[in-house]
Amino acid sequence: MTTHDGIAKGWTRDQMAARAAQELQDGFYVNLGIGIPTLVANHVPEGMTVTLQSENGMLGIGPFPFEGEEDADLINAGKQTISELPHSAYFDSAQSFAMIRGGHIDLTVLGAMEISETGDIANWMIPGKMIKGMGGAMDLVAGVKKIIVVMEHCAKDGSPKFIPACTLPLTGKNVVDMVITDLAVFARPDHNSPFRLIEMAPGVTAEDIAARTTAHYIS
Amino acid sequence: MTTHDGIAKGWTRDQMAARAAQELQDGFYVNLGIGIPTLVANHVPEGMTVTLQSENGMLGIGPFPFEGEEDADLINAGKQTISELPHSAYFDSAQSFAMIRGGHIDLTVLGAMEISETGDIANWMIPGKMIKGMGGAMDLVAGVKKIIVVMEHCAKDGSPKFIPACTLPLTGKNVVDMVITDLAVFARPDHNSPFRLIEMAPGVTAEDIAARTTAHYIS
Amino acid sequence: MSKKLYPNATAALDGLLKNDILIASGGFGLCGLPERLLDAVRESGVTGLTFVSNNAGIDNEGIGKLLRTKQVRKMISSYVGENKEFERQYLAGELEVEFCPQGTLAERMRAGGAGIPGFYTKTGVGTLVAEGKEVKNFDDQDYILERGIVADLALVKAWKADETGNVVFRKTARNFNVPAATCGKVCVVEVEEIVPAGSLDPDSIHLPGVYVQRMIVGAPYDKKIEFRTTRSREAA
Amino acid sequence: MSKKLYPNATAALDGLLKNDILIASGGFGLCGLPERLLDAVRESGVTGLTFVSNNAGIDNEGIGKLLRTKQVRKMISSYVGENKEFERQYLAGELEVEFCPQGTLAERMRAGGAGIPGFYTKTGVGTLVAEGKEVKNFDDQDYILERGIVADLALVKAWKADETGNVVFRKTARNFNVPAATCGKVCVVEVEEIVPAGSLDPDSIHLPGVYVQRMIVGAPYDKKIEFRTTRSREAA
Repeated sequence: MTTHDGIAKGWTRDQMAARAAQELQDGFYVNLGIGIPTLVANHVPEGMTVTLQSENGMLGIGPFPFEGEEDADLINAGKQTISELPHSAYFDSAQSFAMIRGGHIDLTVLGAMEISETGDIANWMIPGKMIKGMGGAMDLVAGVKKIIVVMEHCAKDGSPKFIPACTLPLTGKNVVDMVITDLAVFARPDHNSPFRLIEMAPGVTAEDIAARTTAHYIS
Repeated sequence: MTTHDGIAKGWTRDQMAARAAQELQDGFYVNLGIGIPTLVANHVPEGMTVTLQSENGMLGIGPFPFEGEEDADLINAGKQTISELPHSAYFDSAQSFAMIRGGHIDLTVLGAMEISETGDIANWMIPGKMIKGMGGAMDLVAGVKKIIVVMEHCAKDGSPKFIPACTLPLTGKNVVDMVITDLAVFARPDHNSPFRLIEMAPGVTAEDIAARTTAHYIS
Repeated sequence: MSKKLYPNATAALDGLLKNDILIASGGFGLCGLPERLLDAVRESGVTGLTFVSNNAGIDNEGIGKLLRTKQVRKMISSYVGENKEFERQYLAGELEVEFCPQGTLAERMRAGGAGIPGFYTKTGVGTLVAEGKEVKNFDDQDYILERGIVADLALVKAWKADETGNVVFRKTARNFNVPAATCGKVCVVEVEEIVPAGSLDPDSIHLPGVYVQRMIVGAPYDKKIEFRTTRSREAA
Repeated sequence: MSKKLYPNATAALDGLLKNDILIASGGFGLCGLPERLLDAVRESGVTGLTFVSNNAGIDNEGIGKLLRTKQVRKMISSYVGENKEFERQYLAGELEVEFCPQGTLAERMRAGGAGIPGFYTKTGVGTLVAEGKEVKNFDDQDYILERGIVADLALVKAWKADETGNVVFRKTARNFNVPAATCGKVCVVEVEEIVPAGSLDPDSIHLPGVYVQRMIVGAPYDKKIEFRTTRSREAA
C-alpha cells in the first residue's frame, strides 16, 4: 500500500497491527494506544484470552457499544464510548497507574514519531508546535513489561524515524523492546542489547531497509 | 479512687474518658486507642455524630455484637469482635493509613508511658523487655490532627510520667496536644507552645500537681 | 437529613473560594466532570486560580468555561488537547501550564492526600519532565522525585452518596475523582443521588465519608460524550 | 473453568517456593489470614524465609506455625504480641525482626506494587524507626525516606473471586491483603468461593484480576476469633 520511494509493497496498517498481535500471549493484560495500536484488538488469536486495560480506569475493555447504548460514563483513554465485558473491573486513576507503573501490565503497543537505536522513544511533543501533553504515555513506557512501537518506517517527507538518537523531546529513555513498521520488524532481547532486524514485509529487501534507516541495528 | 501518696481523690478511668470526650465535636472522625481511650465512645454527647475509625480498615465502628452474632471478619484494631453501623465503610490497610497519615482523622485518644514537656510521647517499648511493636501508634501520632493522651499521672512506683524529656524510646516527637491524667488536664494551643495546666480533679490542688510533675508547664 | 448536604453548588462553595487558590478537579475529559461546581466557581468570579486536573476541558465545557472568563492562571495537567481558547492563551503567554505525566499526576494527588510529600518514580526519567528534579538511584535504576499535591479545595463528581458522605462512582467516571477528593483540604462532591445511610454496601464504598465535607445533588445531568463510537447491530 | 484456579494450596505454590525468599502475607491478627497457603508453605519445608506481614500469628496459627518449624529467618512486622515461640526465638537471637510502623508497612507494600521504590513520611521522625534513614525537609517539616517492598510471593485470603481473578474481600478481612497482593511478583489467592465471570459488580472489585496469578478455593473455613467481645441482648 504505502509507497516508500520505489518500494511497491509494505504492510498495511492492519497488517502491522496483526504483526503486533503475534506478540500476545494467553492471559496477557495489555494496554493499546490510539491509532494503529487500537487495531491490535481485532487480531487476538482464537482461543486466547487477552484483557485490555484502559488507563482512565478499566480492565476488560469491550467493543464499541451498539448504537443507542452509548454510556457517557464508559469511555476509553481516547474518550471514545466503549462497552464492558463480564470480567471488567473499574478503578480510579491512581490505582490504574499503580498497575501500570508497578509492572503489572504485560504489554503495550503505541505509536511514535521517532525511535532511537538505544530504545528511546519520542511521541509527545514537537518544539514550536502546540503541546497537548504526554497523557499517560510516559507512565506506560516507564512501567509496562514489554513496549512495542508501531509506526510508519519513514516520515511523510521520507526521512527515517528509526534513527541513532531522537531529535524530539523524549517520552522515555531506553524503554522500547520492539519496533514494527510498514516495512520491517526490529527487536531486542533486553535493554542492554542492540536491535536486530527480524522480519521484512513481502518484497522488501535488507537493502531497502538499510537505505531507509539511520539507526544502527544487527541484520 | 486512685491514691497518689496522700491525695484521696482523682478522676476514675471513666471520668478521664469523659473528660477526653469533651474534646469531641459534631462530625468528628476519631480513632480511639486500647484501654481507657476505648471508654471515650461511651461519652459521646447526645445528638452529636462522631464516627470511629479502626486502623485495620473501617469507618463507623459499632458496639460489640450481640452474643452469637460475632463475625471473625469484623474486628477492631484490638482484634476484638465489633459490629457495623448503617454508615460503616471498609477499606484496606494502605487506604486506612493514607487517611491517618494524610490528616483526615480529627482526633485520636491514646495511652502513654511517658510524655515530655515538649509533647514527645513514649508508649511502645521498654528497653530490656520484650518488644511487641508499635502497631499503628507512630502513624496515628504523626498524622492525626489532634492528639490526646489519657494516662495515670504517676507510674505504679509513684514516679511522674509527665516529665522534662522522655527516658523511653519515642513513639512521636512533639506531637501531643493534650494530656489528661487522673489528677489534671494539660493542654497547649500549638506545637510551639508549652503545656498549660487547665483543670484539676476535685480536691486536687496546684501544689499536689506540682509535687507529682517534673515537666515544666504554665499554671 | 445530611449535615453535609447543601442546597446548591453556590451554597456548597460559600466561604471556600478565594482568588489564587489551588483547586483539584476530578474528571477525565468530560467523563466524571464536576460541572455544577465548576459552573459555580465561574459564577463566583474568583480569579488567579491554579487547577490540578488531568485535562483542561474542551472549548465550552468544564474548566474550558473558566478559561474563557480568564479566571485560571495555571493548569497542572497531563493532556490539554481539543481546546482553542486554551491554545490561544497558552501561546499568548497568558496561561501557565505544568505538564505532568498522567500517572504521576494521579499519584501526586493520592500522595498529597496520604501525607506523603514526595515519592520516587521511573516515569519521565531522562525526559523534560525530569528537569530540575532530584534523581536518585535505587537498586541500580534512576528515579525522579515527584511532590505530593495538597489542594485548597477539591471538586468531585460522583454517582451516589449516602447521607454521611460515603460515595460511589459509576464505571470510568471514577477516574481522577478519588485522588482529587483525597488531596483537598476541603472536598465538595456533586452527586446524582443522595441515598439513606445503609443503602450502600459498606464493602463497596469508593470514597469513605471522612474525605467528604460538603455535598450537593447536581441532577438532572445531561452527560456529554466527546467521541461517540458505536457498532451497528447488523455487524454483531 | 478458570485458567488461574488450582486444585489445592500445594499445587498452587508449585514452583514458587524456594529457600530464603521474601513472602508478603495478608491478614490482621487471625482476620483475613491466608491459612491454607501458609500451611502449604510449612509442609513444603522451605526455610530461611523472610515474611513481611503485619503480625507474626499466634502460637499455633498463621505464621506462628512456621516459627515452630524454624522456617522463618526474619519478620518485617508492626506488632508481634501474643506469641511465645516468637518471643523465645527472638530473645535467643534465632529470629531477626524489623519493626515497621503499621501505616508505613502498608504503604511500603503498596509502593512496591505501584513501582515506587521510596517515599517520604512523617511517621517515625525522631524515633528509633528513623535511625539510618535519609531525612528530608519539605515545607519546613522533616520526613524520612521509606522503601517500597517487592516480594517474591504474595499470599492472600479473600472472600470471592470470579474465574478471571477479580477479587472481593469481606469487612475488615480486607486489611493487608490488598497491599500484599500488589507487591508480589507472583500473587496466590485463597478464596471462600469462585463465582462465574459477570457475578461480581465491576464497580466493586477490590483487587482486579491483573494482580492475581493463581487461586485456590480454601473452603470450608473455621474462622477463629482472637478476642470474642459481645454485649448481652438484655443490655440493648
